[in-house]
Amino acid sequence: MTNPELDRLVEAVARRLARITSRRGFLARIGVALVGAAAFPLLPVSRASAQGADAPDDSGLQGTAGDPASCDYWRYCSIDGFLSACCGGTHRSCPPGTEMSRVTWIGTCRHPLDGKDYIISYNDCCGNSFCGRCLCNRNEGDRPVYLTGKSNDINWCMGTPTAAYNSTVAIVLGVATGSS
Amino acid sequence: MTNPELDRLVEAVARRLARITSRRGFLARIGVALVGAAAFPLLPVSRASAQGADAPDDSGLQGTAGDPASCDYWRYCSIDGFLSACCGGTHRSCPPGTEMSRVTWIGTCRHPLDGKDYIISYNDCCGNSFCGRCLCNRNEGDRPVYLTGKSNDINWCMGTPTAAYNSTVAIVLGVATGSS
Amino acid sequence: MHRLGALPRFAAACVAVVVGAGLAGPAPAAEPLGKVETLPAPPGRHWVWVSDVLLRRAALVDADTGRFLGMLPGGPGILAPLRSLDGREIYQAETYYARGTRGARTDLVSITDARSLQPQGEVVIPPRRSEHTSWVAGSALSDDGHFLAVFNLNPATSLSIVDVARRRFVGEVETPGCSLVYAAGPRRFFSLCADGSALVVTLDEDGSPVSKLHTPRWFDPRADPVTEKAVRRGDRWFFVSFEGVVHPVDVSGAEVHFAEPWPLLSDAERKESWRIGGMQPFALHAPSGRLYALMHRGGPDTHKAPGTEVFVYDVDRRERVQRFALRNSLASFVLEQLRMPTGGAVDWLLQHLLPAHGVERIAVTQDDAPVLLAATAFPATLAVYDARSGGHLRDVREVGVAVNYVAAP
Amino acid sequence: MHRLGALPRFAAACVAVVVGAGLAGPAPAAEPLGKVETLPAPPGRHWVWVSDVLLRRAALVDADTGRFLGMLPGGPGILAPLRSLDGREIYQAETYYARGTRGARTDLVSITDARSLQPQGEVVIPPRRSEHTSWVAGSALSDDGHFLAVFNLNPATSLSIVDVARRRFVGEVETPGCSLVYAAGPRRFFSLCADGSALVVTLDEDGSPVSKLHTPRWFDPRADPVTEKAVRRGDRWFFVSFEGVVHPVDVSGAEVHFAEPWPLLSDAERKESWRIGGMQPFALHAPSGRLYALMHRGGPDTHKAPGTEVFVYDVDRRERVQRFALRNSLASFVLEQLRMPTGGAVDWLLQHLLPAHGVERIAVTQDDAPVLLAATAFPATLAVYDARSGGHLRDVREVGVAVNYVAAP
Repeated sequence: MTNPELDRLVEAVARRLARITSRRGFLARIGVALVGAAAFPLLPVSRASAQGADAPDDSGLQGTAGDPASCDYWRYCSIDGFLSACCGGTHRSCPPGTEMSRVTWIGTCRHPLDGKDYIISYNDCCGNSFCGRCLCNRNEGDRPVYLTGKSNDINWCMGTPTAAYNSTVAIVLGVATGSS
Repeated sequence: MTNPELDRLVEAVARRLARITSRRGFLARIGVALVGAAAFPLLPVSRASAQGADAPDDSGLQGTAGDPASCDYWRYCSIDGFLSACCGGTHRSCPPGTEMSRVTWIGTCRHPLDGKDYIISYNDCCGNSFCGRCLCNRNEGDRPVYLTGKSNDINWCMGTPTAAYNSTVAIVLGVATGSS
Repeated sequence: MHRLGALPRFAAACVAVVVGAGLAGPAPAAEPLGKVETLPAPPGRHWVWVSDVLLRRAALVDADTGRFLGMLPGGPGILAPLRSLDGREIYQAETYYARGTRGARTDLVSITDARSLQPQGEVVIPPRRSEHTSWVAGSALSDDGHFLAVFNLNPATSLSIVDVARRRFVGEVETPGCSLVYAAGPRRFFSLCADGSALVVTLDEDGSPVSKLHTPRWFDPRADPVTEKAVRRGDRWFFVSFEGVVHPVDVSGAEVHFAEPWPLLSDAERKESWRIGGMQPFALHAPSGRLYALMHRGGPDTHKAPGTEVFVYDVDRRERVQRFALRNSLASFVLEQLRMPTGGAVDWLLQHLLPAHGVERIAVTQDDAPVLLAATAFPATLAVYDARSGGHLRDVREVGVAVNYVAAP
Repeated sequence: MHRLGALPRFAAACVAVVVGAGLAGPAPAAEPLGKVETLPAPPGRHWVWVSDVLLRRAALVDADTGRFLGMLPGGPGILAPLRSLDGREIYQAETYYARGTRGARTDLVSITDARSLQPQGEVVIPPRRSEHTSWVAGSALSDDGHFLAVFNLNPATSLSIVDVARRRFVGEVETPGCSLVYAAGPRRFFSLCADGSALVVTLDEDGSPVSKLHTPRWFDPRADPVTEKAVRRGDRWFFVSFEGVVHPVDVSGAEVHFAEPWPLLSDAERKESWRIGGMQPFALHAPSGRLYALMHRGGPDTHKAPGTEVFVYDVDRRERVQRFALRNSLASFVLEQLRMPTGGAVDWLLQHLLPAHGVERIAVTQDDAPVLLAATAFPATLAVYDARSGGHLRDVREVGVAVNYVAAP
């Protein structure tokens, strides 16, 4: 291969094809969308105490770790779905025309600056239509469907008037004391 | 570009990408499927006389012009849709689980061997689901929607219990005398 | 009631989650749960609809930022949202089957709140609305904003009239031999007829037809038919023929008037085989009278081929004032996958190496700093251009799967 | 009745068409109009279901020719057809909303004639069936063929029991803490429980539960959970853990029995980080007792990664008897677009140049000359291998858009 640009293009197209074949790719999105899944590994939050705890200040965060429209955003450590922030909502509110699910799973993410572990509620935004943007899939701790609360294969749009999945938010419930 | 194989691959992938962007590509298929269209240019069949005329013998045809699963098949000169022959049906019967539309448009195709012009009825197979295979689009003579019978933009699955489009057949009605 | 009935299950769910997490009870949230966004009013000047036939939704996109503002869901077929005159509601004709592709078919006009994008109501209409690939002129809102007309093809042609203010189906107006629907006055529509005339339907205050009149033939449907993909400037519609001749239709008066046709293409350009093409090949910026036309080089029967350039015309002076090339949308798509900026070496390489892939649909905003939207179905792309300079501003990422319609209301 | 109501419109249509064509009347056909195919019986041994989540249908494909035989439509979510014991009917759980993604939700079990693929009836069930990406074990047919069980998750877990012979919904059986459903006898099912046990539900002749018994814990859900993607050979189910340990479950007796677990991977293979992975990673050929397992090299949490090789085991001897590499499905897809044959220079180049893309789903037919199906969602590919030699036989062209399930009934 003696043409770097060409190599790069081939690799590019190949990567593009590979990407859409990956779990992060579009049809993965559809798959995800169809199951409206969110990955919520069971974490030691038994000593959680959220009373009075506020969400941390992200203003000091550098780069994508502070960007709610990026999969690298610190709150998304256990998410699997489209980012509401890319779909007309924010990282803690659902897009217009959807409804936030009440059934959810809870993860714990460490804030890059204050080093505390925060209890994150990943709620799906339900109804309307697939968002299809900004699929974010951090799949650690995924377990089989019969370990319901740990399975990102499951559509968590339950109890809402429709189980159609749109996107997912990441809401700070409080601080997980002692879990660090 | 000094690497022929690589060039070929690039061209290949590019063509592949180009293809799926063309009207013959997948999403064109979806588009077609959604409109269940069939291209039926208005042809001079006013002197049509089908009495006693049988479908011609294809046994002598060479290559794809004699293959009902190929877009090159002689009967498909004015078709736009998925070939029923690729979907569980044949060039003159619909796939299982569908229903043949009664509303249709009529084209005239010349048989490669006997040189006669045959009146072809392009009926859509309706219901079930998109076939999505063997899109065949020969777009000559397409006209705007208000020239209804000449427009391949229109979903011809009408009058059937469902307007969902599956595929299209090409049935010989008879010989178009004098139209050659 | 589904919602209410579900509440006990929420409780069960919380318990399940809590038990699973070993909590004694859900922690009170530092941030509120259940918040859903609403859109600001009035709508932004560069908010555009981008409909997707596979995702079955029309996305509301801010062309200035490329961000999604929300989505309007729909069923299979044409998804072409129409905004009420006061901007508070969105109307859309939709089709559903009780069992996906089988069972009872329901056609309806949905009414959606423009700020919450939550359904406000629906009006059921006869289950025969037309499906056609351009998605243009399938429905229209009367200029007084009271009546929505939906084109039916079955294959008998008619219009379903909906009183959107009173949320009721008024009735069906037969339009034998005439198709599609264009608004043409406070309570007036017209359809295009196979004989080259138009059928003008006028409604009374209740939405019932008071007159159905054929205009004289104003184009030759055999020699050079006009495409149905027309654009409007105030009281004037502009239809363009396959051969690129503009046919202005004036709907200001009691009678529809047809102004002098004029050509888009010079003999020299015809010799170069320039031709109009696309599924939404025209856009018009009313304030400036600029008509944008998708052009490509091709022979007869290429009237749907994607455009590689945009020719810009002044419809008052009836002459071309500008032309600019469009980016290769396929290259733009690959570039997006590369997460690379436009203008770089790889961009240049892609633009030149990949087969030229034109644009199928354009639309233009109506403000003083208009942007031109250029869309392709697949790969699904939406490019934003400065409508005055023709300069490329941005590509909207992850715009969808199969963009079948773009509108700049 | 819709059909009858439509007849006058057919007439109108014919007239319209005829007038349009300038005919005095439609010419009598040299070939019959309206013919629709039916499938031969019994079903071919290599007929397989390939479900597509975007096209919302399960295609019936002849793996020997790559030809489509027909399609079974469905709504959003899991499309996993089940064939009746006599092969005459097909059952499938489906979900629909009255308005696409909103309105009244209807879950049902559809009954389809296996030869005409025309709907024969439906049984409405509670609107809570589970959606999960693997589409495995979401529903099961009892071994006597009388009862279909559909797994509900909402998030309370239960089974909806349908008497498919009498076309009626029997009732809902709660399965607290236990999920999914596997057939385990004439009128017996079991579900997997979060504590590592199974819940065995036995029905009476009317389909009502006569017993709901928890088995002892037979695996450790914390240390090494079994995947829910199990395969069956007669009275024996084979579950495989994340770490590749086989847990046989014997359902022949009055009580479910758990045989000795055995490992799929040697220490050497573990050192090479070989691991099971995929959405349907296992297939079992009952007559020969061959277990096919999708394998890849990867770390923890890669239990869903596509497989690059198939390891073949003899479940009686509990040892691997074969292993073979799978073709790069991405390369196969590009090759299809090139319309080029396998085995050529370009094929070789693609296979080696494009990033290795494994297989997500496998299935094997149950005849004496079995074929192994290997599918990927996107690009949508279906490869057919000789299940005995591992040799690649063919790729099925244009198999779909997003293949989310493959079954060889």
